[in-house]
Amino acid sequence: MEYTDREFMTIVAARQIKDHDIVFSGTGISLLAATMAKMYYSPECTIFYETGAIDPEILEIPMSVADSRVMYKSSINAGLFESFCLLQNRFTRDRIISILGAAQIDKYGNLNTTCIGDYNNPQVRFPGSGGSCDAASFTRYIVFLAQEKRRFVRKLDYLTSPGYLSGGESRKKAGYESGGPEAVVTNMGLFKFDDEIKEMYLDQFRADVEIEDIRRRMEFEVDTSRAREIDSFSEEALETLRNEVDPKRLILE
Amino acid sequence: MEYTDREFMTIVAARQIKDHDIVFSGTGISLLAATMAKMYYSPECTIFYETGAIDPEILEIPMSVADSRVMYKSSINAGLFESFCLLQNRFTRDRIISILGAAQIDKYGNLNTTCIGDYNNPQVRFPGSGGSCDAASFTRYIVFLAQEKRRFVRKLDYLTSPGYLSGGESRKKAGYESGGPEAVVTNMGLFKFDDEIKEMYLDQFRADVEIEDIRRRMEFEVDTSRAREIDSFSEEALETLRNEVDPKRLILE
Amino acid sequence: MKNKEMSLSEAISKFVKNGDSISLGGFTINRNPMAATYEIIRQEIEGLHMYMHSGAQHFDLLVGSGVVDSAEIAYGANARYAPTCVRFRKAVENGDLKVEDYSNFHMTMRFKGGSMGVPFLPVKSGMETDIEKTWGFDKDFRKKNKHLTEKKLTKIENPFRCDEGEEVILLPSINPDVSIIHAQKADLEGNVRLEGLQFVDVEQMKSADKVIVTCESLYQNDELRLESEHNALPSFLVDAVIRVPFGAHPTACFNFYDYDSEHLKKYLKIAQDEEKFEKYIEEYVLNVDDFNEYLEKIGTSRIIDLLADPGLGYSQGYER
Amino acid sequence: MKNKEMSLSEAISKFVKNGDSISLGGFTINRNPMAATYEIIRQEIEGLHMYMHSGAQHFDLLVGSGVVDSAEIAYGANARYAPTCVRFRKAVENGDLKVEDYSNFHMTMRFKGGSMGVPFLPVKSGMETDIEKTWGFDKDFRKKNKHLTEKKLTKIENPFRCDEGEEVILLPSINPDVSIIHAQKADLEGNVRLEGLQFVDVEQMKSADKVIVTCESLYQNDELRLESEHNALPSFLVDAVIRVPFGAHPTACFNFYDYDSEHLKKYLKIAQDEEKFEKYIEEYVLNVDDFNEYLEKIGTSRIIDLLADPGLGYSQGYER
Repeated sequence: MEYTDREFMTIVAARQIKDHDIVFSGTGISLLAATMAKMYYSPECTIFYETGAIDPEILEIPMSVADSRVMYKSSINAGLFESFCLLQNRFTRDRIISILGAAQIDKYGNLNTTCIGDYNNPQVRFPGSGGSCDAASFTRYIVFLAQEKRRFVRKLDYLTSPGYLSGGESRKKAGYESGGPEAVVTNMGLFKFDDEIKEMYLDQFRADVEIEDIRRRMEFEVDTSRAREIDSFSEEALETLRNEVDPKRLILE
Repeated sequence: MEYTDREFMTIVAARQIKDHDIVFSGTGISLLAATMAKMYYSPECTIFYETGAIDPEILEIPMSVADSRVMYKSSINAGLFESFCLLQNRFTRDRIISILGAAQIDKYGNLNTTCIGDYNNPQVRFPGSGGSCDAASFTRYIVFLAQEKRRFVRKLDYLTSPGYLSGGESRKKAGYESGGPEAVVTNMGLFKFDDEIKEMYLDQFRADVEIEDIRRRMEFEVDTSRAREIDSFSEEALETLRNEVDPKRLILE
Repeated sequence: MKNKEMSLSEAISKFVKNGDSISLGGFTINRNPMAATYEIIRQEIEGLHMYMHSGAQHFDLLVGSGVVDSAEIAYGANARYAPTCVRFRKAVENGDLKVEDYSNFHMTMRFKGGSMGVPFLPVKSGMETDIEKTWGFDKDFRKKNKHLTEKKLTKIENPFRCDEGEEVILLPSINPDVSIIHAQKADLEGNVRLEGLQFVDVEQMKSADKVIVTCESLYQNDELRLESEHNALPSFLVDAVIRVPFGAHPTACFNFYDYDSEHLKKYLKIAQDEEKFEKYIEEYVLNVDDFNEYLEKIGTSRIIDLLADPGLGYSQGYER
Repeated sequence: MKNKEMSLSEAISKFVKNGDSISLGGFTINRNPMAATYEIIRQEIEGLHMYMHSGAQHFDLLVGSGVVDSAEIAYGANARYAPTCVRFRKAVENGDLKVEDYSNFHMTMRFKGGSMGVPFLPVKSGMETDIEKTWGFDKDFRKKNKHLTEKKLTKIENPFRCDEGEEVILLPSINPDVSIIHAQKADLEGNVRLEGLQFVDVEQMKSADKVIVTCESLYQNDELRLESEHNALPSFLVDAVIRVPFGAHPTACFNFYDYDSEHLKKYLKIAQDEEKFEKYIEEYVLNVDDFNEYLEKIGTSRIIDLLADPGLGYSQGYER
């Protein structure tokens, strides 16, 4: 079965979503994964966009979390204030799982979406946090990145969104009452985080890649002792993604 | 021309309202005065209820700030949060004038609407602040009371709503950036506050009462050197109040 | 989609426990969740801690029936129908109810803070008043009551204008165990639409652990998903929806019916007398099986008088 | 009733001054007040300090045109139509634009705080991140810029749980000199109705000194006073209303039209090249007299393609 990296990543992430999860969706591939979860794996999940749209009927894939397509037949069309307050709310935050992208990640799942180089004189400027820092602060989250050495770095150029900070209890000590990174999805595999030391480890890898190859594409050391081949997915899942989720390949390309 | 105390007080208070004032209206006689101002003296004023209704078309006198009659054809039907934030908002607070009732007042215009006796073991319990403390904290305000010694007291049993606190600059020092008592309307006259020392003085008195009689009905000393007879009001004004504002005398009685 | 419809008696027994903290929607003469109030009394729930901004009919009945032990409030009156709520006044004067006073803005901000998930919100009203300085609950009581914070409130300097010594009050947020509101419209999933003024209902719902919504119309289809910018909160926050037409009587429900002036005036007299109050509770609450039986007592002709004129939202010209 | 209708050029020249702080409504591809953006560029206003949550087309054009000197932002991208806004990226990389970063929640709370009249609001996101620790504006710059507070933000212990050492961030509130939003509906008095998502528009308006509203439909009667629980703010907060149909193009306006994918894709390419960008600004902004002339350049057939399907709110099936 042939599939692209994006297709693979979308499906792997979508499978992390459970029925009754409330999914906080970012832009791009995150939108695809959330939509795929809802349309195929977990139809009872609720998709939630930071712009304030909750649980809409998605007839066409939205290009942004502010696309008018997220406003049709939603449970509520609110705004950013209401949406982020729900993330922070003590009765809802634990029910929410976010899907985020990043330019850089470190071994504790901290994310950079702001810049490369010095913040006040950057070589490359990225968009900035958007809602990423907030989702990472309050909820469990899944991250998407290409498996590249410049992305899996020892030290972030800028820490935009808090993962487990410096590991262990440091996230809790900083004042975060819940949440944290749960999974990292790349084109080559799936990483999770150790319950104790809160460091990233390789959980699953694509059948057609070498673990050594994954390690070479990371600046920091990663535990691979628990790694196993990733579960395959069905032709039906792939067809749903291609024919129903994004038939015009607006985000898949 | 014959009129009741309530009619007198309503009209005196209503005359304090200017066109383009935003009037924050409490319950009871305050509702009457605000409606009278809008229907007769200052049709360009905007009435604003703490429940969140702003500038409705009033076809029948509302019995409470939560009466459905304040929701018809308003500029907005919001809630208490929006309403009090408008009182506190730095661009709007100076445009607002509130009309409040009270059980007790002291010479600095501080109000008690909470209790008589010890707070934790009161002889008489009143409703409490409602929005009175907030309106008094943020905006200029007019107070209604009957001219009685037990109401004009040396020391409040409970300071619910801040006037000029202990006079002079004390209100400003406590952190209030604007507002304060502007007028006190009783069945016998109209009091204002000295610009410097912020103490209440008698500004106008009813033609048919003696100043001495007013003084006897107050526990504290009051400056009456600036007092003059109150401006008379027209038959037309009285008729508007009786025939249009509250034709069924729902609040006038 | 989870169907959240249940009977009122099931909702109350499932979500309101002895000793809970509770908050009820509405404001003085409008949209008090009265059917739910009667059901709480009927189920003989006790020891509640109540959070109230402007409490009126529902608050007075609960206090009068001994359901409430302690309350944090801003106001206890019902406009012309109770200059001070009578059973509330007597309970405070007798020492039967422990209260602590805030302002309406304070209570609103405390629900807002709870709904936002922050421990406190700042406010610039009430500095140097007795609302700041005088507590209703002492330190001992606060320690024993799980619904209370150590301090009633506190004050800090504005850290962004240190030189000026500007002080602001910080108010501790509220998260009620359960909030109950009466809405015009809801659907089986828990989408809720309020018409007219919202009062503090939305904040009360969003700050609560459990949310019960009684409503005039309960949609069986997805009508409320159209123009959903007018909905009050996401359906996943709601735990129970119950269709209870006239469920706010004798208070009003904008677009549906007016307040029942005659009933409120009658109640004001009855409430002055302990015995008469108890008879009232027996007649209208304890000796009826449910809210339909209550409405039978109110009678058809009164119900028809109160019906709102479409477009106006209230009953124009009716004798108040 | 004050009639607040005026022309767009009058509103901009009256309420937007050199050196002002400004905030524009909308979010990425939706409801950017583009007609107002073009008018600001056309009037050669300069030295603006901009407050932005998720800025996109309007933000990128203002930055690219040199209108903005400094900005406090959360995000500068336009979904698939600009992974990072191009002129924004280049301006930061070249040192032409000074920026300071917050998160979207932070910026939202800062507008909220400004609208509430409090000096700060607390938040529990971003502790120990570079958003907390790394400032874009140093102390000297802050002193000279009247729109900035002394500190970017600060942190305090939760005073209601002293024993636990729980820390929260305090964010300084924002009060822009002027906020501009594009709404679906308004009336001559300044009543405003937003359809679909509100983004941060309401907070941006309520926190501002002056408020300009462009809209698709401008009612000459009191239509918007019915069901006014759906209005965005009291009319007395609004200073100018202007009917500008398609005034958000090339971004979308729910219930009226979709975003113009082709135009946004074209712009993404153009923005990469300084010269091409300048030509774009000349062609679409400087060399047209007003927004109607701009729409002529877009052309009838595109306009028709974008028209929203009633009930859906967007243009179903159109080639994006």
